[in-house]
Amino acid sequence: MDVVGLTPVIPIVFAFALPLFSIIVRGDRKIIQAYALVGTGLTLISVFKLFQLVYSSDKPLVYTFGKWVAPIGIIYEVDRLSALIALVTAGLMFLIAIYSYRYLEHDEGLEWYYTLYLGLEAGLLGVLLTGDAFNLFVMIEVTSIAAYALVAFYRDRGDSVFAGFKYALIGAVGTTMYFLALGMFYGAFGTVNFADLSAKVHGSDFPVTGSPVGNVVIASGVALALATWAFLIKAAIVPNHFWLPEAHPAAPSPISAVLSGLVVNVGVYALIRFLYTVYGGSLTPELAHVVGVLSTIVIILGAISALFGALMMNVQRDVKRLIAYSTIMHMGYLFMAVGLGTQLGLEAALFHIVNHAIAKALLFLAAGVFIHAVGSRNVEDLAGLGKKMPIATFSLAVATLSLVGIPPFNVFFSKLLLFNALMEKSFALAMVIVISSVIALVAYMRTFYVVWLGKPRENVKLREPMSMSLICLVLALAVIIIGLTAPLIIDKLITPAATQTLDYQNYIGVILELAKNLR
Amino acid sequence: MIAFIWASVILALIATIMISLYGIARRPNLVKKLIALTIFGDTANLLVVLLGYRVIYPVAPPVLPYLSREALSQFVETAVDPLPQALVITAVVIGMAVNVLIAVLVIQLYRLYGTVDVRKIGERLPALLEGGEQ
Amino acid sequence: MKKLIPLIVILLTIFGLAHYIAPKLPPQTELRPLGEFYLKNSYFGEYSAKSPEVVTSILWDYRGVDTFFETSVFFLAIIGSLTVFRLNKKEERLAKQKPKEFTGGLTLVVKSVTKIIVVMILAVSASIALHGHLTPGGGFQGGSALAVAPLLIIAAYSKYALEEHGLDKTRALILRSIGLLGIALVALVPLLTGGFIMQNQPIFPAEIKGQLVSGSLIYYNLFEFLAVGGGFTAVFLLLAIPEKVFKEILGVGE
Amino acid sequence: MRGVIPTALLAFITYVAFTGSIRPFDLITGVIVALGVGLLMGKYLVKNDAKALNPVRWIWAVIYLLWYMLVAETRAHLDVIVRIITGNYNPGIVRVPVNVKTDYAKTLVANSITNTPGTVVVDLDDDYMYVNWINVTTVDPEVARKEICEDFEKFARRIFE
Repeated sequence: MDVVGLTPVIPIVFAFALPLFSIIVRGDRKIIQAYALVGTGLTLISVFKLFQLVYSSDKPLVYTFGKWVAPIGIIYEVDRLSALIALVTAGLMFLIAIYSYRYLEHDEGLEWYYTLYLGLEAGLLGVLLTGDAFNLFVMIEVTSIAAYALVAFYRDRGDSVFAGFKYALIGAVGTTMYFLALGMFYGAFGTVNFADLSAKVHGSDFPVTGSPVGNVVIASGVALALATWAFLIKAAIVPNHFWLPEAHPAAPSPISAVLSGLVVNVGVYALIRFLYTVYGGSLTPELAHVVGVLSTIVIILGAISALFGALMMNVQRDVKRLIAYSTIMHMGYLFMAVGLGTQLGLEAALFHIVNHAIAKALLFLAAGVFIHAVGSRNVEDLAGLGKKMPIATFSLAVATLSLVGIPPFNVFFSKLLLFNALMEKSFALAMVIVISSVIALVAYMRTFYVVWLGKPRENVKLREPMSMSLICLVLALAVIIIGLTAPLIIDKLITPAATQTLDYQNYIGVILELAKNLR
Repeated sequence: MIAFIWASVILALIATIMISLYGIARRPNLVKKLIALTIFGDTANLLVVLLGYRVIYPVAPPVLPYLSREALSQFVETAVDPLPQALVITAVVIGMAVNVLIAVLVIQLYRLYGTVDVRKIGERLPALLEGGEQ
Repeated sequence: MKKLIPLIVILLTIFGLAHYIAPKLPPQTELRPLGEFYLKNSYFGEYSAKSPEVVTSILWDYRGVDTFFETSVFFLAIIGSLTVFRLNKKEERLAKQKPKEFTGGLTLVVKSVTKIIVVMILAVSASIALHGHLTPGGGFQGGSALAVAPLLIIAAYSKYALEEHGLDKTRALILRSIGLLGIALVALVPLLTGGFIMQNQPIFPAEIKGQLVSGSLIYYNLFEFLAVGGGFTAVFLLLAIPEKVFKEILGVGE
Repeated sequence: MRGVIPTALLAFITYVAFTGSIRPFDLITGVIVALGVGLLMGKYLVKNDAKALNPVRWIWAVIYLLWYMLVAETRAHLDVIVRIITGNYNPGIVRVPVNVKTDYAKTLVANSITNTPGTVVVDLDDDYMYVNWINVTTVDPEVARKEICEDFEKFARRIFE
């Protein structure tokens, strides 16, 4: 059972010790790299164990920190949804740590990089595992602050520092909004625990905290609006998207992969927790109205983001900026699916989170190989490199084809699910997916055409950096394998997870069982 | 009267939040943006602390005055809610950490550009579309 | 006058709205049940953290994980600052060299008063941290007070004096890492005896020879004190490096 | 090990005074903290342990405190009040020699001068102080010294030298 509680603690303890360790080894890069691999590797093992445990049990796993059960203490409550995303997160973080070493060979400060990197991983895992709304706030901040600093990693480049500044400013506004929302929740419900909140929303009492103390409907409306705004900022949905196209390209490529593949998921995941676990199922008419309005807004903003991201992709000359706009597009898809509030919508969102994380990380990493080689992010500068780096080009091809939704690759299947889920709601929403995909395809093909068939500017001698390309190859194979076994994965992993998340009574019941002896 | 003062305080805090959001969005000076952000964070914290306050007299801080069971019931009757305070301490430290990082970034921007005016920095940002150096 | 009008409008709006909503506001005279639970149980009872300071017992015991990761947020912020201001070994040596125009800090009066004040600040900050489980205050507050001592020395004597006498950025970072590892260690010790992470009672003794130490709370406060003090000191030392040196390192001219 | 005990004593007194209680817990932690602070800071604060712990000097310090607060301060206040009312003043900066050797004595003299109304030390070098004086009667350094700081120096020498 300890593995549940230990999972985010492992990377953060590794991060705590790294400054001391790097002083002891006098900043030897190889040893620091090995240390980072041990840290992320141990975390991966722990998460894998957790994943097995969760999928072999019917109920969500609970870890009570300091033996205090909810609502008096903080608990980690892990269901299959969290565990699946956590597995993808830990796996990608491990692979990207291998990739980073070669990518940062010309830069100083590897020890700081890995300290922040491990902190980022701890934050991401904490967000996924926690069962407490305030702890979610803290973990989002752990994730964010590491991300802000990593965006500004190239500290002597003005655009990086400025992007980091902008990201930090907007991010801080967002998290403070969420903190205010938590204040509202505590004020009305007298608790900040997810299970407890959910029980009160659905009209039943909880040990210790009893029944709600304030006006539930007004508080829910204001708090949900504030929280959703915060999550929209974190996930870069359209009116709040403007930091992302600057921040994600400005970071080193491995960090861009982490940011675009994993960190943006924080917003989606948190919204799923609120809309499906706390405010899921049957509600009183007033609350149902509040949640209904909110869902509609989320769906509309998601649709706008998808179209906007796809259109903006076509006017970019910076490769990483293009990919960043694609992230906005995919976040739009996810919010559309999350807003639906149906089982199919949740399944589609979950499968798309997984697929998008892997494919987008692969795309950034593959693009990073080229950027590392020529030292420029401009598409034209990358012209003609494709033939010299076959593995990276193959990976780039797989990633782009997958992300636009070409059949044998993984994203096609999640897009299919998304399409079906949205068809239940309306045809127009479903068409958003198709149209934006087609627009994105044009943008990707233009890039790909230049990289593969364009004329090289100068005759640069390049060799493919093996450690980086091999990571890309591994991820490309993962994309293909997930694509080929998609029906099986949906059947075995996605559907059980979605079913479990929708069953909020089970989520409450596990905690209630533990808390029933409290006075 | 007390209810009126209470309502005024809360509304004033909400007004402060609005003004600080305006400051974050519209002020061209990066340092002023940071100041507006700290005001925003602190106002949010104050609002949450006020949630735990009790409009009674006398009102006590949440620290047991004597270690005896007899004092406990009297203490529970007068003490304010400790949980919002604990949450706010956490939020204060987090807010301070973020502010430290932002201040450091502003200093670095000033070193690189010699200005903290966002419009001038925007003009001088290396034009990425022209093929910025990696 | 131009600035006065918006102010008056805002004030009038506030008071007008306040008049309107005041009767509808629920009177806030009762505790929420969860808050009452903490007040009743923090020292007495079977769900006790053995500390009369309820806020500290929530911070480091009932909701300890929050505080653990809050410390990590602060840690990452400081590491982020170090990342942005990072120096390699050569630049570090450059930053430690006194510039030619350096004359040795403020006058004698300030220097000798600073010496005495620093001793008093160290004592006071330790008192704040060590009584965190009994009175308001604790590790973070004590650590912040602790960091004032090096800050004063930097102001009165210069950062070079601090570095010559052994407190440079590396040492401050070591102090910080030790503090954080101590916190992690105290959090993980209960696992050895079959408890939960961050468990306090009954694994740590609440009293040592009749003196109330509130189990793990005093250890957390002590380590947090070191960690925060070290972290702030590292940032202050970085900020005290003359701008000229940084501009040379970054290659941006005057 | 120079200066550990006097510094520890200062830290301990501060610790207990700040804590405001003398339960065994406070005393034990106080001793530990004081020893730590003493070991850390002692060698910078104190040059000579015997001098710092000499009770005669401490008695002189107490006498000085009483004399300063009751006599010197009152005298200076009255003087300034009279000058304010009558408008009889002639401000200026004069150079005054310092006749004490050690750093602490200089600090004490300078701070004493600054703290009494009518005189402010604006700068200090090895031999001279520069005093902003409300009524400059003389620019001769030796005479000015007699008027401004002779008493303070006498006590400072007894306490610190």
